[in-house]
Amino acid sequence: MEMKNIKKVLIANRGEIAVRIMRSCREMGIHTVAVFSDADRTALHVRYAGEAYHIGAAPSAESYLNIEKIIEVAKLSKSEAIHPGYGFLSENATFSRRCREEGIIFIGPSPEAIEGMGDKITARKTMIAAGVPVVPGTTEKVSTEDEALNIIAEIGLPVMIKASAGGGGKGMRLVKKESDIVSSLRAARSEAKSAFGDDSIYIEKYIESPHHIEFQVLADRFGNTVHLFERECSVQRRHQKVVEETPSPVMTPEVRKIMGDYAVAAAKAVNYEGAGTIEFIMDDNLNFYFLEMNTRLQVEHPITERVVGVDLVKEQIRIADGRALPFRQEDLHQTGHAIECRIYAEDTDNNFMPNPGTITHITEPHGLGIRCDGYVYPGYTIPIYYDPMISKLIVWDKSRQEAISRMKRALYEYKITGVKTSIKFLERIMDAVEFREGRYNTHFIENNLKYLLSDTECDMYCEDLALIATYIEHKEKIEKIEQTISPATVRHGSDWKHYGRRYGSLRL
Amino acid sequence: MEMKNIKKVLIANRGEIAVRIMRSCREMGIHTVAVFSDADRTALHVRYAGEAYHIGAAPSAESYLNIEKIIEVAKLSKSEAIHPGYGFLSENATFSRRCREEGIIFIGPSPEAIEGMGDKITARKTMIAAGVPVVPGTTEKVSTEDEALNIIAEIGLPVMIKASAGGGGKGMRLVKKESDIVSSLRAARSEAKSAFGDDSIYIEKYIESPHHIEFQVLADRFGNTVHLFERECSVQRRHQKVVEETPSPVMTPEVRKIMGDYAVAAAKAVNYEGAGTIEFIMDDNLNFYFLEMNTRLQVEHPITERVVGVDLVKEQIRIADGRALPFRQEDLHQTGHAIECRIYAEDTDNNFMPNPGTITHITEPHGLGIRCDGYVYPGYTIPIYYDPMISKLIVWDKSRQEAISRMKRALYEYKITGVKTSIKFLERIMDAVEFREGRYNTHFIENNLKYLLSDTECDMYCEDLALIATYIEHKEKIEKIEQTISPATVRHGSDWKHYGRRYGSLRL
Amino acid sequence: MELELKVNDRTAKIRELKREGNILTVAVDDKIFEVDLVKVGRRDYSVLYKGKSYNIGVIEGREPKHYSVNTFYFGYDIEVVDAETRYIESREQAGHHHAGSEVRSPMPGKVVKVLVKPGDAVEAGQTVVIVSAMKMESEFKAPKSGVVSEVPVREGDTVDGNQVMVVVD
Amino acid sequence: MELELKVNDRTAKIRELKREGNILTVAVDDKIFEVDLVKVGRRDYSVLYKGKSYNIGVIEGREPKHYSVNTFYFGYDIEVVDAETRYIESREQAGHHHAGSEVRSPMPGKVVKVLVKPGDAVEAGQTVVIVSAMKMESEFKAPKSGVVSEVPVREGDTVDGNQVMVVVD
Repeated sequence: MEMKNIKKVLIANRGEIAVRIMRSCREMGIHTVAVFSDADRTALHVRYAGEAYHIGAAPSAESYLNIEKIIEVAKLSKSEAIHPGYGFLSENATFSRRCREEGIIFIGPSPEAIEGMGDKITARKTMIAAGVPVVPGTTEKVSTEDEALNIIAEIGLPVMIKASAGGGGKGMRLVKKESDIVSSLRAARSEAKSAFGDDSIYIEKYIESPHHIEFQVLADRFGNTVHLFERECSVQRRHQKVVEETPSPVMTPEVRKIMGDYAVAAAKAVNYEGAGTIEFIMDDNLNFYFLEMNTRLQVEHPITERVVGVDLVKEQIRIADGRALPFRQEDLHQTGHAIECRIYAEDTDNNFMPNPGTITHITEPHGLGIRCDGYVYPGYTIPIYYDPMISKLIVWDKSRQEAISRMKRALYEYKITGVKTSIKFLERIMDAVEFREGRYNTHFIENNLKYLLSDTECDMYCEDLALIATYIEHKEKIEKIEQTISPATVRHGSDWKHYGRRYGSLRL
Repeated sequence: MEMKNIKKVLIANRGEIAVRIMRSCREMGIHTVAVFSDADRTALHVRYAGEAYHIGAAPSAESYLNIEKIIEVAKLSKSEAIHPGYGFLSENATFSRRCREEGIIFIGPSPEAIEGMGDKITARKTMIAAGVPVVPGTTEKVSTEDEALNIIAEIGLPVMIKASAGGGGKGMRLVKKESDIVSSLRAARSEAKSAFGDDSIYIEKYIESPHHIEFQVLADRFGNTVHLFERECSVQRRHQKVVEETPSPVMTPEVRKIMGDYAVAAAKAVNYEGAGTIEFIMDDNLNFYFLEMNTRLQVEHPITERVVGVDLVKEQIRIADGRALPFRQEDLHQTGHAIECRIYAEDTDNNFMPNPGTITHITEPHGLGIRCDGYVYPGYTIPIYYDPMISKLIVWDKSRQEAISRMKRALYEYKITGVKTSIKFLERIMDAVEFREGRYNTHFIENNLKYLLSDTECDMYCEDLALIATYIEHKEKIEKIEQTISPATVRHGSDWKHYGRRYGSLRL
Repeated sequence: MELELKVNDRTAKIRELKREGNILTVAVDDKIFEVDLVKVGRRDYSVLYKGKSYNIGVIEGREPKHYSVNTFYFGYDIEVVDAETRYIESREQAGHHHAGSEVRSPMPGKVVKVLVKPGDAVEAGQTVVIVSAMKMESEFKAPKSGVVSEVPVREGDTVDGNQVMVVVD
Repeated sequence: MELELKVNDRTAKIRELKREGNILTVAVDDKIFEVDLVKVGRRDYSVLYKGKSYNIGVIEGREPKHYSVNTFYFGYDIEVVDAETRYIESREQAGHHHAGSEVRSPMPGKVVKVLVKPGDAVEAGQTVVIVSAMKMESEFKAPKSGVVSEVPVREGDTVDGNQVMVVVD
């Protein structure tokens, strides 16, 4: 099925998502154009693409966020469309608008939809009008302290204070005690001011033991909107998702149906077009509230792809090409269970400090029910400027228990050397009782941190065998140096010095 | 779900299938035992297993076919069960019987079922008795030339002469012309004699433009037998399957239902237990005939796993553990389309000559809908003693056309250096009109060989850019040698000689 | 050849006694091991011992004669102890060396703030430099109280892993 | 540095004219290329030329100064032509060398049958040795008529790729 309008797509992104988008383009016979910063000349997305253009310096603001430069490259390369991926410019209304002005297809929603959902207060109002339940709290931006105090008195503690323009946990404060209200308010506003240049905030009822559950939606320009069921994203660390799964272990068919209908209503309320995600917060009694809409592809979209059997990137491109959705709500079903683990380059034992560096070796998991979406390769140096995510490991199996077993097997096979990764930590998550039993909420990692950071066991011989292997490695290295210095050479004093230098540095 | 009897499994095999079986064992919490020959100390199955034991010299007859040695290791390692994989001892009734005698669970059918299906003539008789259609031809072994001539006169040309004890194309002759009958008969018998020590043959009607279609079956010991639909295996070269897909592009729902019922009847006729495959031959009018039963797992089982959503190895183990099948026929459905390509270490441009050697680099395909079951890794030397198959690449997508596009994308990503492979050849198959349109039979490769062996195009700059990259590689290698010889050293004549030697061999 | 290897608090003497093909007899201190050991790939060893199959990755560390060694999920930092190492250690114990008073970057990153200059008095735990890597900023603190003697990095510099950023005397 | 490289029937002179970072100006015969070239991994080059992205793998061949070079699916055998190569070639042309009269194994395998011995007269196309690899037997034939001068392999030997098995003079 050839596209009518889209023959070449510029991918305004990097890392695994750029490669993932190019894979779907290649399958659709669409040409791909990569853009790259100074730090990314050797990145896989540059190598994978049909064309590649340099767009600026390493810091994102000077490259991947440079709207005009990207549009210039789109025109130069005669790309009909731009896919923004996630992050960077994906939820930037100005970018979507500039594309429209320049006659380039933006593979994503209209600037109006992005703006309508981008501002949290506007989004809340729209949802209330559309009949979608929202967390009790303010419907207007709060700009003064008095106002905030009144509202908190009204909805009652605990509350969450959030930056109106925010995202990613910046400018957020949880208030549990009366005495913390004023200091938290000030801290949130000052953080919001410095992060987003806007100190207006809003206040919401804080949900205890919350589940983060989101619904995937797809909408075409002919008014067809469907949802592709939920994703459970409650395994988080500092508001960063770590593990996601679908179906949610706490979901019931009845609640799923209701939430799905609300998700579709939420998308329709902003005339949404493309792929998007409605995030809900849910308590232990399955009461749920609209949290926000992400007007882009999510990192965790592959679990939905596997369980529903739909390639979300292909659907995004088809919708942008002006086609109608090829399925209706009643055609979509969930089959089996999928889990995603995000592999980060980080030192989990050292406060999860990011760990960029050069990949010396990588063995990726394979076999039935495994998908591994990454972008690093042996010899590649992960730059210090961008996200620490190396890859996403997705597994599928008939049941949740089998999927967990498969994920454990896949993590066991996954070996990355050169940088520290979260693989061991993720394996511990798969073993944690609360996770295995499917009764966890967003406090899971925090509550289980000690268990999750403890070492896995090896048998009594491991250490001695490690010493033996190291002995052999070192011994053969020394022997190799000795061979390099030929008998004819070693007679001279200068060569012994040379030998000494080489032995001292031992880098062959 | 823990197993009742099976806690540890010895895998009496090597290569990708040994690794694939161990993956399922690991997911089930079952310990694994590898066995290896002299040629396989560094093989992945040895590294992947929990335990590993040496069983003999490189030639299969002295290791992987050594029944008593393998049973000895099973007892030594306290393995409750043995999985034979495919090939080697998988269809050896003596091995199945010896396991039974020793109280070891053989993960496969009874010796009686293997024998019943192993002898082609017996199998034909059993099938006729069970009402399963067979290719018109002899029901008794033919031992004299006169007898053979009478039978050929009766069923009419063309006919196929086959060795009664045969397999893998040995002792087979197609006869189209009256004048070739006698010479073909003699050739087939003499080949059968030397290959199997038995010159009895049988004769069948030869089906023009045949399709090779097989049905996967699973049967437990409680009389439950189901089929998991068909696999189309008509892309063959010299009776070796190259590409398989499911569903078959020529199948109709009506014929599928009838053939599935026959497949179940065929398995029941020999009281079959475990996983097996009923092979049929089908003509362009969808007339079909039983060909033979493979009483083991097939190489191409993953396409069924993907489309039906069942892990066949796990089911084999559960059945062997004494459990009932967890599903009935009506629970099983085909979803979407799967294709498998077999990647061989062979020089397709040089008469498909096998190409063992050392893998210097490998990049495997990843992403949505891709499964890659292999066993080689960088630095691994593929031995000369065994099968040239490196891996199997399996893709899934909603429709056949999309699955073909995905396979093309995956083959594009798949890079193996160090040995020659069939990857390029497979990509040409995906582009061939007959394949794309789904109208091909077992003559496909033969009929399209010229097209399939032709080169893919590169643009006008490729050659010059290849020269430039080689120039840089060689230049930097020379510069590296020059650096190694320090200024203090190069003053001496002996070192120039040394330099000359090293430059001459250029192996840094 | 005998080597002394240090892992955590243990220092072990390793010596090869015999080698026939892959079969290696090795003494680790006073314990004798007969293992089937073979190098597979560039950094991996496959070891069979008492029937069990072990995969051991031996990777050169960032400093010479240091190895990062992995068996399954268990990782060891192993150091070769030789004359040079002993010399450095003895110097360190004698107080001739900076070790312990240096602030090093644990990972590559970009220096976003340097809060001290040579000559400044600092207290143990005081933040002296801030490094940004992968969108996260990390603060690095003085390991002891004293006076800053060297600051070999400047704001805006990119640093490698294990690079000295501040020295406190 | 100028190098002569041979690909198929073409011999091209390559010379670097300028290099600034990854940006390389190179003359291939009389054609000038400005490419963005960078080595990624151990054997792979990423080349950007006129906006297009090329991946080129340069792998050392089985003989020195021979490279096996891949761009997408297209493979080239490239040879460095230098004084030594020219010398060998001139010797070959003068008939001093065995090339063309050797039977070499194209792949590793096991010699299952040697059908000739030194001194035997053979005809072009006559099978002289049979090698088995991966369950398949391949027959190798005399490249020309003549007399067998050397048979450096025996039945049961394993041979490497490109190993001389029979020489016909």
